[in-house]
Amino acid sequence: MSQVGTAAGWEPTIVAFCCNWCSYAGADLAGISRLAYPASLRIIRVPCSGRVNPHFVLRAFQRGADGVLVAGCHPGDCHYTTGNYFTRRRYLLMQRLLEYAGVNPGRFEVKWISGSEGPKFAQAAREITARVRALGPNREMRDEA
Amino acid sequence: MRRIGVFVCWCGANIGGKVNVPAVVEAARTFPNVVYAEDNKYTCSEPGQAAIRSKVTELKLDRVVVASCSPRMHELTFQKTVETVGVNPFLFEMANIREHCSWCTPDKAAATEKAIALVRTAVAKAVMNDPLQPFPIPVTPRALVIGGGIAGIQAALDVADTGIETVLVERDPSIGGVMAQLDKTFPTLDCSACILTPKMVDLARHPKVRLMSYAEVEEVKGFIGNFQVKVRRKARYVDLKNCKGCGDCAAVCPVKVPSEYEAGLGPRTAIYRPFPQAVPGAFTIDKAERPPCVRTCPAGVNAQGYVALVSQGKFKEALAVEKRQNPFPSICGRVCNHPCETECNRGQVDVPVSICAIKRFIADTVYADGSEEPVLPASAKDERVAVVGSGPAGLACAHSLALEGYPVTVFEALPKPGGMLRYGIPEYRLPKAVLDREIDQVRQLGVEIQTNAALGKDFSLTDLKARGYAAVFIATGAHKGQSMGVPGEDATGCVDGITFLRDVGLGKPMDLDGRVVVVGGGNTAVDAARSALRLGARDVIILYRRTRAEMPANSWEVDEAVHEGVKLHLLAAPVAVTVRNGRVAGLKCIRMELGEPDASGRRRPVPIAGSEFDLPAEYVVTAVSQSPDTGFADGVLELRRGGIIAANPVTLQTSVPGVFAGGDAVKGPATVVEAIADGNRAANAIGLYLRAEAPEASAAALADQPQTGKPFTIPKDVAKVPRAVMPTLELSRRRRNFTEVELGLDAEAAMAEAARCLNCGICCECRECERACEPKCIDHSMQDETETIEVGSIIVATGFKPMDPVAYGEYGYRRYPDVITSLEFERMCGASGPTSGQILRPSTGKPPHTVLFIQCVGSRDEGKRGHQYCSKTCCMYTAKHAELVMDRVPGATTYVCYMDVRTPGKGYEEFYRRTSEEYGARYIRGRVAKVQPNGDGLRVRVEDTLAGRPLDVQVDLVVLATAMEPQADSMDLARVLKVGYDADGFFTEAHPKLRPVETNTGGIFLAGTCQGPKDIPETVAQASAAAVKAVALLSKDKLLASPIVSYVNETLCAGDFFCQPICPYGAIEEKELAERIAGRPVTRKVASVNTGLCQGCGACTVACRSGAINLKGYTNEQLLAEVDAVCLK
Amino acid sequence: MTETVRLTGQGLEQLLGAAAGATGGLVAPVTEDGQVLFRPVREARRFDYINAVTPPKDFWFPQTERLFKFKTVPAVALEQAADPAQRVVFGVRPCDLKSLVILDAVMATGEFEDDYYAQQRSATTVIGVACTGAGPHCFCTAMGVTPGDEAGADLMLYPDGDGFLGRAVTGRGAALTAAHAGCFAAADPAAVAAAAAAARKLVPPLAGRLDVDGLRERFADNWDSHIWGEAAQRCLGCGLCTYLCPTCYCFGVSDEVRQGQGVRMRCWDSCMFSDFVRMAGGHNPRPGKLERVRQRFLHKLRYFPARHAELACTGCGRCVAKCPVGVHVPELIMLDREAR
Amino acid sequence: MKDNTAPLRDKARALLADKAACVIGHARDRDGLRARPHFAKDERGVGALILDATCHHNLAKYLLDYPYLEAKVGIVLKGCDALALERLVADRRVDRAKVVPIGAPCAGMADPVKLQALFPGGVTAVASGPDGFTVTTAAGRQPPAPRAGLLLERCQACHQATPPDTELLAEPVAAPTVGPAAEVARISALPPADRLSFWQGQFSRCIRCYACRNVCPACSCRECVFDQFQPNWLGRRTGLAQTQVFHLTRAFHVAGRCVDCGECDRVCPVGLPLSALNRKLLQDAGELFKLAEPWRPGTTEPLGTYKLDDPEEFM
Repeated sequence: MSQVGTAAGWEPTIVAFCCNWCSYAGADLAGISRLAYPASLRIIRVPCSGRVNPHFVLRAFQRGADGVLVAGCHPGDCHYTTGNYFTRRRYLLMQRLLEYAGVNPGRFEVKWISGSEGPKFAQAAREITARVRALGPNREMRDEA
Repeated sequence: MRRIGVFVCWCGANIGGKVNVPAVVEAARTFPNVVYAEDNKYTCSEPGQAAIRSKVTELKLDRVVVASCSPRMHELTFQKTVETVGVNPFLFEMANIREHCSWCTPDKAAATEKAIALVRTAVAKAVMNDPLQPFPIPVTPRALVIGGGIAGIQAALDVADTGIETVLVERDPSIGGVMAQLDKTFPTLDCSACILTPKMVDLARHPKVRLMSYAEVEEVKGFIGNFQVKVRRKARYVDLKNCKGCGDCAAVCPVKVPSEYEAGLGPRTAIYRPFPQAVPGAFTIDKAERPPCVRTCPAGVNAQGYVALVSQGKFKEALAVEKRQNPFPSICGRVCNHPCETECNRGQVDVPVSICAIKRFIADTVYADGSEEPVLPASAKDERVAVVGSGPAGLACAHSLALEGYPVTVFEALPKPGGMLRYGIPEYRLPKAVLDREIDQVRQLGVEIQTNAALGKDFSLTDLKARGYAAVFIATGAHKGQSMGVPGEDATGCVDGITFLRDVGLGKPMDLDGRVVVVGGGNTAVDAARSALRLGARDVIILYRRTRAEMPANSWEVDEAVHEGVKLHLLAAPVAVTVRNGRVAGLKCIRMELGEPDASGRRRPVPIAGSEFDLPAEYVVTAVSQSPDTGFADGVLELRRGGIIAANPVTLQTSVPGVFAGGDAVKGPATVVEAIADGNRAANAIGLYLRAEAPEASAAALADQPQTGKPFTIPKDVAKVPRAVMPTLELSRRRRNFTEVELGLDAEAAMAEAARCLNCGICCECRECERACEPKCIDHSMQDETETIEVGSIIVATGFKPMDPVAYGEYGYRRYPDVITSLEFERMCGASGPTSGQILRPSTGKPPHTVLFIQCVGSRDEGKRGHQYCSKTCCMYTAKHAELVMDRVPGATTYVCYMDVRTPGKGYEEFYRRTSEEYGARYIRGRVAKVQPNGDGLRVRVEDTLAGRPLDVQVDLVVLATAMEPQADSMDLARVLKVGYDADGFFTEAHPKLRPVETNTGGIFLAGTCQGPKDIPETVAQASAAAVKAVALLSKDKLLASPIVSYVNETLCAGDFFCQPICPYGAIEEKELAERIAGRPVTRKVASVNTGLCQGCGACTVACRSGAINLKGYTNEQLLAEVDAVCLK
Repeated sequence: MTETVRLTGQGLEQLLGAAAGATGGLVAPVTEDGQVLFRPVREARRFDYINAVTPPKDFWFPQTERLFKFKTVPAVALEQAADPAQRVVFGVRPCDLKSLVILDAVMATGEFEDDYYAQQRSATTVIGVACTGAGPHCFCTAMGVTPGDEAGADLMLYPDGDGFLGRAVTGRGAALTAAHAGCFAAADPAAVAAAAAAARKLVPPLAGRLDVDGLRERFADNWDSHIWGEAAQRCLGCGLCTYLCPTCYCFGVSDEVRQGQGVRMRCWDSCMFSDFVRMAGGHNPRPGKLERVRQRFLHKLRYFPARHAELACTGCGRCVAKCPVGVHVPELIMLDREAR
Repeated sequence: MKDNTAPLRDKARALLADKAACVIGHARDRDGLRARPHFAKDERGVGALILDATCHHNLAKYLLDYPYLEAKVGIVLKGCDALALERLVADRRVDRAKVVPIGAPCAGMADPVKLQALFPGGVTAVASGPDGFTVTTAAGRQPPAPRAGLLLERCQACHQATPPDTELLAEPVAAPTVGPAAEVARISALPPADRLSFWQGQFSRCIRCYACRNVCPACSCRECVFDQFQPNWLGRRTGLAQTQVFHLTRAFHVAGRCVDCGECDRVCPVGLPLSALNRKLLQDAGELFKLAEPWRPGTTEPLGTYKLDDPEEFM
């Protein structure tokens, strides 16, 4: 379990959109289980990963997020039955479009994390943070205004 | 400007230990729109809530942000708090700085920084929050309980007792569940049935309960208070109302399968009642999908049915079953190519059942003893039908029509009826006497057979019409032998196989002296060859251009031919008939080799250049192919290539209305059973035609019925039994005569052979039950029915299943008969069980002296084979089992191998103490490593971890305390219900402590072991709790629904309805909007949200490019504000 | 240093190099992906171009201009943007030079002086370069501008063989020549005048096809003409013409506030956008394409001249070249002619 | 395309005689080279209609200007334009019953820039065939010009030469496909850093005039998100990140819905290769979700449905 100190220079900002029923609960469980992960990952609660408009992802990058995670229930487990299947399609395309536009695909991720997968949530948080930290600050889409 | 108050919680040290709370408060004060911030030790406590209330009032706060734990924990708490002081609950916002911050961030500075960011984000969202009002939805005052185990029974009774209508859906024929299978219950050792069955009866009699047994929930639509549940009521085939439960039906049922209720330890019949106290008490017929033998038979003859009856010695009943689809069992029992045997599932165990031999046995036996019960034709009808051709197709058709009461005349061109049966199949395979007997039976039904009457020669189709025949069935067969197309075929001594066999059949005197070469590889060739041998040929050779494997003839016929001395000359083809003085002198042949596969999938024979050779012969029989002789068609009937008659494949009607055709005349050369199938089909079609049914209706009536019912799985532990051998005539007695070669099975052999049947269809549809049932409440044609019921609440009580311990190979379950599961043991203890309550070793049927119980089989196992969880009940029931052994088998020794003994329950520890201390059960702490047979018993190796040494224990019986598992299809049901389930497949409760019987889906509650392993008292308590929850919901007229729903900005909505297919609830509807454009009234379509259906997922919002559809509580504005705030460094 | 100068090719490079090295830097036409654009550059080379795809307007009237920053917490406080640094814009053609005269008339003359614009203007030294050829879409002379006009330039250059003849038109221009005296040689004023006169004689072909007799009078009484409908039905309603127009100056002011930190800025707007004059509450005085197209062209050819005595079109031809559906000033002039 | 002017005028006359409100087609622009959209409402208007290889405008979106019309509207549609009509119909923005689609089989359009370079004096008609272009000028018919020299770039990857479901003015023609558009493959093959700088270089030229959006038949919102102030999805501020978000969002909004008519490329005043974004999404949607590319009528919108076994390549 690695915890990166905040003193060690630049830390990325990761925005995580978590669906209320699975991934947000998974993040709660990670906390309840006292699983440490980098503090630079911050969660925005949405009812369903299907609520996450790709524009929100672009907005996060534009506002200087260095990485974005969209987390939802496992396919087949959506509280709303099918929301995450649409999420999957949207972000399969989005990921490729970002890459095509020159945004490093490592900055963006979709994960299926259930309410019982606290360790998986913590692991996902550590992984994306480590990856984005290695990529450095988002210079691809940051709005310098 | 907003007036936001921020309250940051220490949560004691939970937050305060990692987050610098005062720093967060300080930062919050600098956020725009924040007019006040403070910290509290425990914001959720009454003083904390009081602080919020007083500050809201004092400072006129219009929004409140609490930074504390997860909103999943306390959002509702604080929403209620602010509501009491006049702030709309949806103007409250929460920052999760505990689960998402202090608990997962060891570094204090980082945690503080993150907490500030999370509070900033919550404030940013709160700024954009709008007040929302829950809206009322009506409630259907009816509850549904899924599952009729003790949990479902208790829940249903509790709900119904409040006067609310309750529907209980149970998928098995009876309610009762696993508890009904138990003998005694711990720790009181009271009889399970004694406490359960009264409740079952109460339920059945309760005026407010509707019991839907043998039914399953297929689909759930709607939402809390308003569910529409589609229930499939499986066909019971027994009228529930009229069945008296007398059991006469089961007494005559010939099919035995393992009883589920007896955990496989005993059999039950296909028509059954799971146990005597079952509720409802009616019987049920268990049908699987059509068995492969029936499915494969072209005529759909119910092979399983007559085989099952033979196994019971019911021969005449078997014959009746046989004759439903096939009027010629003694013929088919001799000459059928029996594809049923090829498909027979028994072939996957050892060898297929000898169905054809059994069929012949039935007919021969019953005909011989004259016990056949005559079938009476239906009342006579007026329309006369002509059948042209008296082969199997024509006679089968005539037989069926005659049974329906139609006067039928059969026209036969040849001197005697039977067609190819008579003139194509030699006597040694099908004695003419056998043939005549079954043709006579057709005659006895009133069918007139006119012989020497050939269509096209002696009469025409027009004549038939003129003579008043309302319909005609043409089944003239394929009697034209094809020539080989080589020079010299017209020489004397060269004849085609059809003609040859016909001459044999007509009894023309023939003396074949010399060598006969039969060209071809089909059944005609083999029949000709074997006949030739019998006619005195010195030498008979079958010349075939491919290899033995490609020969289309029945392989057993080829075997017999070779056995009798016929020689096979393979991979050679004739090039010319050598003619000397106008007589055959031999064949000029060429050798072949196999090339690429052709259209038939067989490898194409290719001549080898220069390999010609001469084959001297006195006779040549060409049996290469045959075709229908349809010269009579005369341009009136449409023909296809090869002269076959064009007929609709379903109705068999030809191009002339009222004229039908079938058999070889339509199919080309095919089998007897296919011809019979066509005859039956034609009779059906003609009946429909004569009753002037619409063509579509008749097509539907005639089409092959789709396969329904549950699939059959071959049991794993079927013992191998050799197949019956058909006795045959000694070889020496086959020369120069046509005596029948196959001699038939005797009754003992036939019954033994019939007992090999696996009963793949379960119910064999012999319909003995129908005959036995006095109130006539059995209906084999019953269909599943679906019904949609409207309920306001659903209680899920689908229970568990015991784990199959076969994965634990070291315990030897299924390999050693004396290793059984705890549920099997439970049945063994039951007074009404398979051993009448005696504890016996399955291998010997004698009481065991030493019994060893292995606990935690599949439970508390981190490996792939089992479950991590504790199944909670096994420690106690194992103690109970040990006591039962020692009570019932005097002097018996018991061992219990355990990991820990867990006894948390009232009286549990005392019970365990008694078992170990008073009864003296020997508890060994350790996992069993191996169970091995040793001498008469089993040797169990276990490490005694307390003593620190391995032990070998010699025992007579091993009982495995298997884990409780969710039902195999629990996840499917979860998806139907849209409730969550955990990694093991148990349904998840809304909150493990505070909402243990609710699910995350409003209106759906959980009871019993579908939520997790638990014992009976706990299950019953949970069931009552779920009932109260349901009643609390259903006793309201209206519910307040969450205002978190989508809404449409109609100005923006372009009406493309991309949102519509995204919505899983069908909540997006079309609405016509009237507007004035340039003074002109116009309308346009916009989306409109049905708030009763919308569940607030918001997936629609993303489909809308212009953002016209938005989600209250999670608007685009709110989420963009959150993104902006959370990204701020 | 005299008012008239000669500049060799080498001298130009020296001059531009120096400008590029200064704080505000140098803006000059460059080719990117085949498109001629004014861009801040580190070095500039002379090359042949008729004109840039986009006007240099962005450098004195930026598409997005941050006016000032502000805070709302704990109390409202403003922070003015720093004054713009001195910079040189090189290679501006006479039509775009004329646009400065027009923009100045609106924003830097008389009662309402726009500080932000004025600051940008005074910080910018504009080096004009006379045309040596006309593109198929140019029609400046029809709008009263010639390819040799110097109005709007600080320093005007006329191509002369390898180098240029030039004249410092304004004090800023004179200051430039003075500051970089080493780059320039003195030139005979007569030679410069002759070069200017020669450049002024060039007539773009499209201008020759336009009948502009009585243009202002004609456009003063064609409000009800069917020509507006003709043109408007093709219009896509995009802002291409206004954003490419060197003289269009409409803008909107908005704030971006995040967490109490705000920026006030003004951004170009376009009268061709349907929401341009939409008011709070939804009323739109120019609801259709017809009204918007009419507004745009009447503004260029009638309202602006009425107030400022100048046509608000310099004939740069960008709208002619780029409007995907052929709605532009010459089109309207021709439509009007035909309608009479 | 053949010069179909004469049959078009006949058809237009017939339609107007049959009380059609208007026939939307093309006329020769005043520069004597290009065509421009033209709305024929009377005999004079019919006389100005032309239909040849200069008529590259996709007119379908003009149908949005006729939303509540009682009468029918005739409209000239090439293959790609006909898909645009289907797009608008599928988006329920145009009532197909009100439209009389006049189909113009098209063997490729002439590039006006190349045309101007070859015939600065203007043209009267340009016909295209499988072998090349036949240009007629005031001086008469010119010798045939080879295809490669004049063909509009977007027509090189033509996927729909003959307009489906229209009344054809001429015999169907084969698509003149030279090969698939190479731009997407070229950009995809760039190293990531170069890809970023490529797109940033392109986007830096964007002036946000929204011509690409306004011409796009898949962009038919009543009010575009980029024009909305509440919520402030983007705002009117310019800047590289803003422009990136604009173009990527727009590309995503037409993801898999694009009919690949290439009009965005044509109208862009600063030459952005916008269709390379849309084509990329079409290709990806096609590959990931196994769809026909480009969008075809009757197919489900790729983001409006799902399959249980959709790939999960990075989840």
